[in-house]
Amino acid sequence: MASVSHLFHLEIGVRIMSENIKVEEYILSMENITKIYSNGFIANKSVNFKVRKGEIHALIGENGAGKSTLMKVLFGQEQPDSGEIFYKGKKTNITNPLVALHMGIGMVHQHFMLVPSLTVAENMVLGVEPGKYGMFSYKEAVKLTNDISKKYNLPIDAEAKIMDLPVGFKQRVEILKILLRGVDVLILDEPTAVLTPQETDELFKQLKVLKEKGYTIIFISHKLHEIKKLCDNLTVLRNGRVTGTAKVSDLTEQEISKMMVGRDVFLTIKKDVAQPKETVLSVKNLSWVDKHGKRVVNNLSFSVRAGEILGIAGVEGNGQRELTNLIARLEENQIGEILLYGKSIAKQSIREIREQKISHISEDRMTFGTVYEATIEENIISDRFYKKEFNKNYLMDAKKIKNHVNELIKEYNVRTDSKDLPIRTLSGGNMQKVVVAREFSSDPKLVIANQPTRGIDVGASEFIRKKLVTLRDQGAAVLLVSADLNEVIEVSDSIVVMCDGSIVAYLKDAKRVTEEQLGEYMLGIKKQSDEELREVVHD
Amino acid sequence: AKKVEPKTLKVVVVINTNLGDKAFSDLVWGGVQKAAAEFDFEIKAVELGGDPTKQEPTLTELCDSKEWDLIVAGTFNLLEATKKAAEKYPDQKFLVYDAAINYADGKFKNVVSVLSKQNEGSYLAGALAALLTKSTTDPLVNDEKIIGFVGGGENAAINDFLIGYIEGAKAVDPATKILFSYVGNFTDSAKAKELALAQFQQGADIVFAVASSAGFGVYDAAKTADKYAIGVDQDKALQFKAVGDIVQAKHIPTSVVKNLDVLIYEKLSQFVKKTMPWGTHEAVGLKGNGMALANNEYTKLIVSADILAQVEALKAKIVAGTTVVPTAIGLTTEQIQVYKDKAGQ
Amino acid sequence: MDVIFKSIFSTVFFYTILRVATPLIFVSMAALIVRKGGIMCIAFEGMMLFAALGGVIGSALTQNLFVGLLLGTIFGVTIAMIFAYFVLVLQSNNVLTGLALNILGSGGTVFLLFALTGEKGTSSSLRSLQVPHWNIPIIKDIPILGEIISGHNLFTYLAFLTVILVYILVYKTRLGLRIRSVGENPQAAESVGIKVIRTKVISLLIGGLIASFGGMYMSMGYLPFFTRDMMSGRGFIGIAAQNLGGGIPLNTMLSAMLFGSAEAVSNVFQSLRLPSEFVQMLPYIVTIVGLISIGGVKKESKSKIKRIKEIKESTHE
Amino acid sequence: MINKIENQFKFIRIAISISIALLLAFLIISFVSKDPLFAMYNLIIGPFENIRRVGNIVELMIPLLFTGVGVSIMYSAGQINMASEGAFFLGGVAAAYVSVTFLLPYGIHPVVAMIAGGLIGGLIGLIPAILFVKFKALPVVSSLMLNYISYFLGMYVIHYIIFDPETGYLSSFLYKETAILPKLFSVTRIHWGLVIGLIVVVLGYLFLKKSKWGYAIRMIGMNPNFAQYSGINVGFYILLCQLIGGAIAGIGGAVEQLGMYSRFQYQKLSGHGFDGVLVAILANYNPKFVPLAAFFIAYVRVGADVMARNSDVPIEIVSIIQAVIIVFVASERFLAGWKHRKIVKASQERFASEEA
Ligand SMILES: Nc1ncnc2c1ncn2[C@@H]1O[C@H](COP(=O)(O)OP(=O)(O)OP(=O)(O)O)[C@@H](O)[C@H]1O
Ligand SMILES: Nc1ncnc2c1ncn2[C@@H]1O[C@H](COP(=O)(O)OP(=O)(O)OP(=O)(O)O)[C@@H](O)[C@H]1O
Ligand SMILES: [Mg+2]
Ligand SMILES: [Mg+2]
Repeated sequence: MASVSHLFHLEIGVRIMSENIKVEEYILSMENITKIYSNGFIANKSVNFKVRKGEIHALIGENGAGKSTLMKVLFGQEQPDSGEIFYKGKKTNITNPLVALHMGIGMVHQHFMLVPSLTVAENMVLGVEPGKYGMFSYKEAVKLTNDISKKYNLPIDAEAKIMDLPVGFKQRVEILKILLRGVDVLILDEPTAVLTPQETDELFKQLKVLKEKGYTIIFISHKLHEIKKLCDNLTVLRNGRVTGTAKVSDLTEQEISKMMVGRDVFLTIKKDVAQPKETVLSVKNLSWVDKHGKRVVNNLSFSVRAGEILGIAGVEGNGQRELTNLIARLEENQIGEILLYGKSIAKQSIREIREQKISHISEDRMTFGTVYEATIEENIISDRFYKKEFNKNYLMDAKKIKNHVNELIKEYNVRTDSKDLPIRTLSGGNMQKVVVAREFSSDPKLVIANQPTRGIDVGASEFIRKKLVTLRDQGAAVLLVSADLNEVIEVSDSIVVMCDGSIVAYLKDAKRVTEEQLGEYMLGIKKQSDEELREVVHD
Repeated sequence: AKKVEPKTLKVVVVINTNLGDKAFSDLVWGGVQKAAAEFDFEIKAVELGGDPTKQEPTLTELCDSKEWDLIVAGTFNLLEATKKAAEKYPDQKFLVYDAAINYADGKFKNVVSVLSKQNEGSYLAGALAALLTKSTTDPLVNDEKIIGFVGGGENAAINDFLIGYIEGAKAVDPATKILFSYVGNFTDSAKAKELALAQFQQGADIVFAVASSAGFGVYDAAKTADKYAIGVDQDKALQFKAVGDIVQAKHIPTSVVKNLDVLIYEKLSQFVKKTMPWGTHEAVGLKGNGMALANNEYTKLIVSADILAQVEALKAKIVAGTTVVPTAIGLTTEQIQVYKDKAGQ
Repeated sequence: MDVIFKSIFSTVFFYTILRVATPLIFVSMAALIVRKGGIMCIAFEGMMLFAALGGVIGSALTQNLFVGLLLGTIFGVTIAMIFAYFVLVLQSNNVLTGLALNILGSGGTVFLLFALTGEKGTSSSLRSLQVPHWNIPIIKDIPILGEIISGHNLFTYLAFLTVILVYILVYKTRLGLRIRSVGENPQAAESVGIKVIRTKVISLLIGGLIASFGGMYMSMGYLPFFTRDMMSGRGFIGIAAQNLGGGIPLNTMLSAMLFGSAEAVSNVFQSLRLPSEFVQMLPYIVTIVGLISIGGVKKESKSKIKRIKEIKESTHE
Repeated sequence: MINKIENQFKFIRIAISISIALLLAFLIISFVSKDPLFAMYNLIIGPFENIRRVGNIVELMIPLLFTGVGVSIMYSAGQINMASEGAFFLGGVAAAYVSVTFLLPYGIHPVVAMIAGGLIGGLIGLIPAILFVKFKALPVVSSLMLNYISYFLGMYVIHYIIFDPETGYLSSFLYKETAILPKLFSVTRIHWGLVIGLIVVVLGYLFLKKSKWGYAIRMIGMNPNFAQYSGINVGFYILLCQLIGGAIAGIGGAVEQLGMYSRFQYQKLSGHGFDGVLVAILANYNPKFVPLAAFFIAYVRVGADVMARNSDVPIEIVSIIQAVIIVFVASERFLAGWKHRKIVKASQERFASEEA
């Protein structure tokens, strides 16, 4: 570790010498920022962070390293406990987001900051609404939206409600929203976590255009190839501290990830050829209609066997979530059949299904995966708290539960001071580890993993992917839904592609699939024949 | 508490509900105040806000403090607790108002009780109303024989008023119809107003308001609908006149006045003069002027002399004891229902 | 029985409904604005009581109607602001604060009345002023319609005007958009520089203002005086109407009127010789039945059910 | 370290809140009283001046133990259910009915009355939950309406079924002696309800905080989606805990009747259910703290009563003082800035020592 940071300081030194930098060259400079949350957690420790005008600067680090916090400080959403911010050479005091926006700093957050029941246009202009005398001119808002979306070539339906939009479009609204406000500095906190490769490419093109136009961009991502592709410089945070700043082109992905994690990470997963056994899950002619009457899941048939990982690739919002929710019984009223070990689940409760050793990692960590206010322990035991082994004389057996939970925390490497802290004090990655600890530790026979590594750093992702393979080797059937194509290809044994609620391709050997190939199916450019598709049902 | 030899007498009044109703509670307090001013003793009111949990502790504390020469406590609601305290503290003197105690067994030598027979006053009101609704000269009166009654919550005292009212009306004209409704509490004056308006709407010309402070809604309804209302406990017309609301006063031909203040005043004066007849109960109705029908300038303005004479005649019969007005106190719900059925709907 | 029918199918009855519903429309609109701001407030009872008292005291002491209205508004809004301060700034529990402020409204008004005027319980001896009634020109001469909608207290017309104003405020103004966004996703609003707490405070301020009118109607329109606890649960019923109306101004107003009708029917039904307790229950039962029927409808959208049927049929073929 | 600051802070915050509330009370009292110091003395010290007053505090506390625990359980599932008020009232009516009409031996009679109270209370608590689970009707609204219905229903029973015409006001017949809960100490009116209440506190605590059912209920309260996802039967548990909470409130109503009264004499809703909401929120929905919160509320009330009795301060001021004290004590972020600075300092020190 010491050697690495040494290397980086050297690197900075070299650059400073060679370029003979003047202070004014930095459009933005955060100096000695320390941020302590009200629970006493030190999220940023004397952080120095500088960005030049017109560059795309990557901010990277493990989950919980303090990236979002630093950016929130910059955007005025959190107040630093010490340190100073200089913007365009002047010392500033960013007391709230309005100040930041006025100065020309805009931020797209890690979690969407949109109001679901309002339309795109209304969301776009929120805070800077057009209209006279306090009135709000909706027409004007629509026009502004259309103008800006044309100007930046990011088409969007201005009158659609946010809640009806797929994530990719929500992301687009977020970016347009800050462009509309005429900012100079864009902070993008993990904007690509929910995008397809094609969408990501599209976004990058736009960002590069923006850069050319003179915008400064701060870009946060866990995907290193994206950093390589897009960014000029990078700053690495680890544990609330800056461990270095560098030119992106000077480093390989391997080096960057080592910088972040402090050790070597394997970006590919080693695994043996699958030995599929009996069918665990089979889905027959499954359809589902949402509350607007839209047929979101469209006549799906497939099966998953013990000892194999079936990947479902697809652009998010093409029915994957509904599919997994139907299998996990979080949605009801399906048409068609879902069979577990040959028995229909239509009449079974979620508990009955879980008792047949089915695990489910929901893509929506905040809504389904965790209870924000509850402790880590309470989050871990939610599927087993009632079992005999954890109860004694009408009460829960605190000691046994404590031991069990502490073991899992250790095994899954959840970083926390105590099992009794609320889970909200964990970073996103560690939260996901808690979810995974719960879902993987129940000796599952079927694992439904929906976006298990979304927004999670390389180290934790590697851990989760490996675990999936281990479970498979132990004889579990795994249904992996992911928008991360690299992940689908690396982890799965076979792959199904979903588009518009239907299965459009079944690729038996994942090893021989390329991302481009998947992309074509995902976007509906290509579709397999019915014969080919029938093979996904093994009966 | 410190125990200084009291120079003057000290009297405390326990009010089961709250002061400020401009009706029953204020009436009691008014009687006490008047006596205090005249005989120069110290007074204090303790309000229980209708919370029965407070009855016992309050009385016990007052007795225990040995500070008060006389505790004035009243209504049937407080009776049991008062009796308990009187038994436990035989040296403490009590004046009980508007409730009856049976002294036959020789107990309660430290208590005097007074009661005004509201049913008798109400009887006259019923009679007056029934006569007034038949009037052919009064422009505010229609030709149907319907009168109304709005009570607060349904309880014995309210029904005591109601029965007297029905009996009085029926006595002068059995064809009179009596509408009656209950607010459900004693505070919702707006609902009381609505109920009165509904009765006016159904043909009543005059509505008797027996609903404590909610009753003000009934008076206002009479003003709004340009009909009549009968006041309760105090002379409402004069009360309104005193604050300058003549229009309102003109819609209140009479009130069933409880002269409880007078009774209490008299008892207090006896107490000061040490002539209190301990261990006795006094129920005063029309005879002895414990109850009265207000006869003020507005009465004379609205009610014809003929009607007043008829009412006076009825009063004379009650005073003489030839007419006995039934009371709801002590009646079961079924027995009361019999009277209610007479109202005719 | 026919007397009852006659009463219910009379113009007076419909006139009555408007009169009874007026305070409920005010409170339900107040509840609506506050709900749009994402605040769950049950302190309207307290706000209305204070406003009712303020109006009476103000107009009695100065003999000026506008001073009365002003003071009433100030009183009511003050309670709303106390709620705002504790709930939004100090983050006290909202239910607890609401309950406490209602307790405060009940005793505090009596205390204040006593401290300021020496009266306790009722203000009938104060010469407070009343907002006038209004006979609408032309309309008042239209047979049935005129009898129903003309001749009401000005507050009643204001209540209906409030519905329109609230609609415009919520859906057509900048502030309304901000209130909605703050109520639905405060982080999103904050991220574009909207001051969340300030916006919520404004929504409470407006809610308090509207509720104050409801309160003042009670003591300066409906009745010409203040009495202890005179709201008698109208603040809560307004919240129920808001809930029934599902956050839509027009539906909310209709719900308030439904409740007003139930109340009016119950008043007339008192002449039936049912036990009075059952008749008095009626309005509350109507509200619950209303909540049930709205909930029943909400469960599945029609288009969805239809679509499922279609798909099932097509797969059978 | 941080925990220590948090606890310290909580203590200081409450102490300062109470001081501010009392200061405000003093200001208001000086406004109307000739001898405000004497009034304040009565308010604060008065309740402890003699055994009987301490007894009064405990007597007031007993019903709040029940409604406080009941509401804690109801609210833990995230249901803002105000039906504790109606449940308490009707629980009392049911107990009155059983006490008046049944002929049962000592010991069994009160138990049957309490069971009756519990059953009807449970039913009242359950109704808003059913309306919520089945029809999505907001519990806070339906339960408020239900309280009015409960009141009128209870008054109907008193008026038409167990009405005692002899008393001269609307009340039930005398409770049979076999049904009365005996007093615990002779000087005060503290009765066996205290013991029952404390048992309910302990059981409530174990149920809510230590049992699997309580765990399920709390998870539902914090995130129903999560609970459902984990296989917890959300609808069932919501119904269960509203039933139990209502039942406890109903038992409380029964205990209050049998312990404190000799006949049913409420003329309006007693307010114990709403007080239970205050108590539960102050206790942070933890039955463990319910006795403390109940004591606090009872103490303030008794103090105000003593003050109103002994001084020239009108009784209505109670409501002002109560409101002020309650909201201040419950204000989470009161002095939060101060706390934050303190925590920051501690963390910085820790940070510095780590650096070294
Ligand atoms: N409001 C808060 N209160 C207390 N601790 C917090 C709060 N927000 C964040 N933290 C903690 O601060 C640390 C840094 O969080 P931050 O969100 O900045 O991480 P990050 O680098 O963005 O991680 P990720 O890649 O998972 O988004 C985490 O350990 C987190 O648990
Ligand atoms: N501040 C409030 N005061 C009173 N009731 C409220 C408040 N906020 C929300 N509610 C009630 O809670 C219910 C659900 O609120 P929510 O905001 O979730 O509505 P929704 O899911 O958008 O439903 P809708 O379809 O009615 O818009 C609403 O019907 C509303 O009556
Ligand atoms: Mg982050
Ligand atoms: Mg007539």
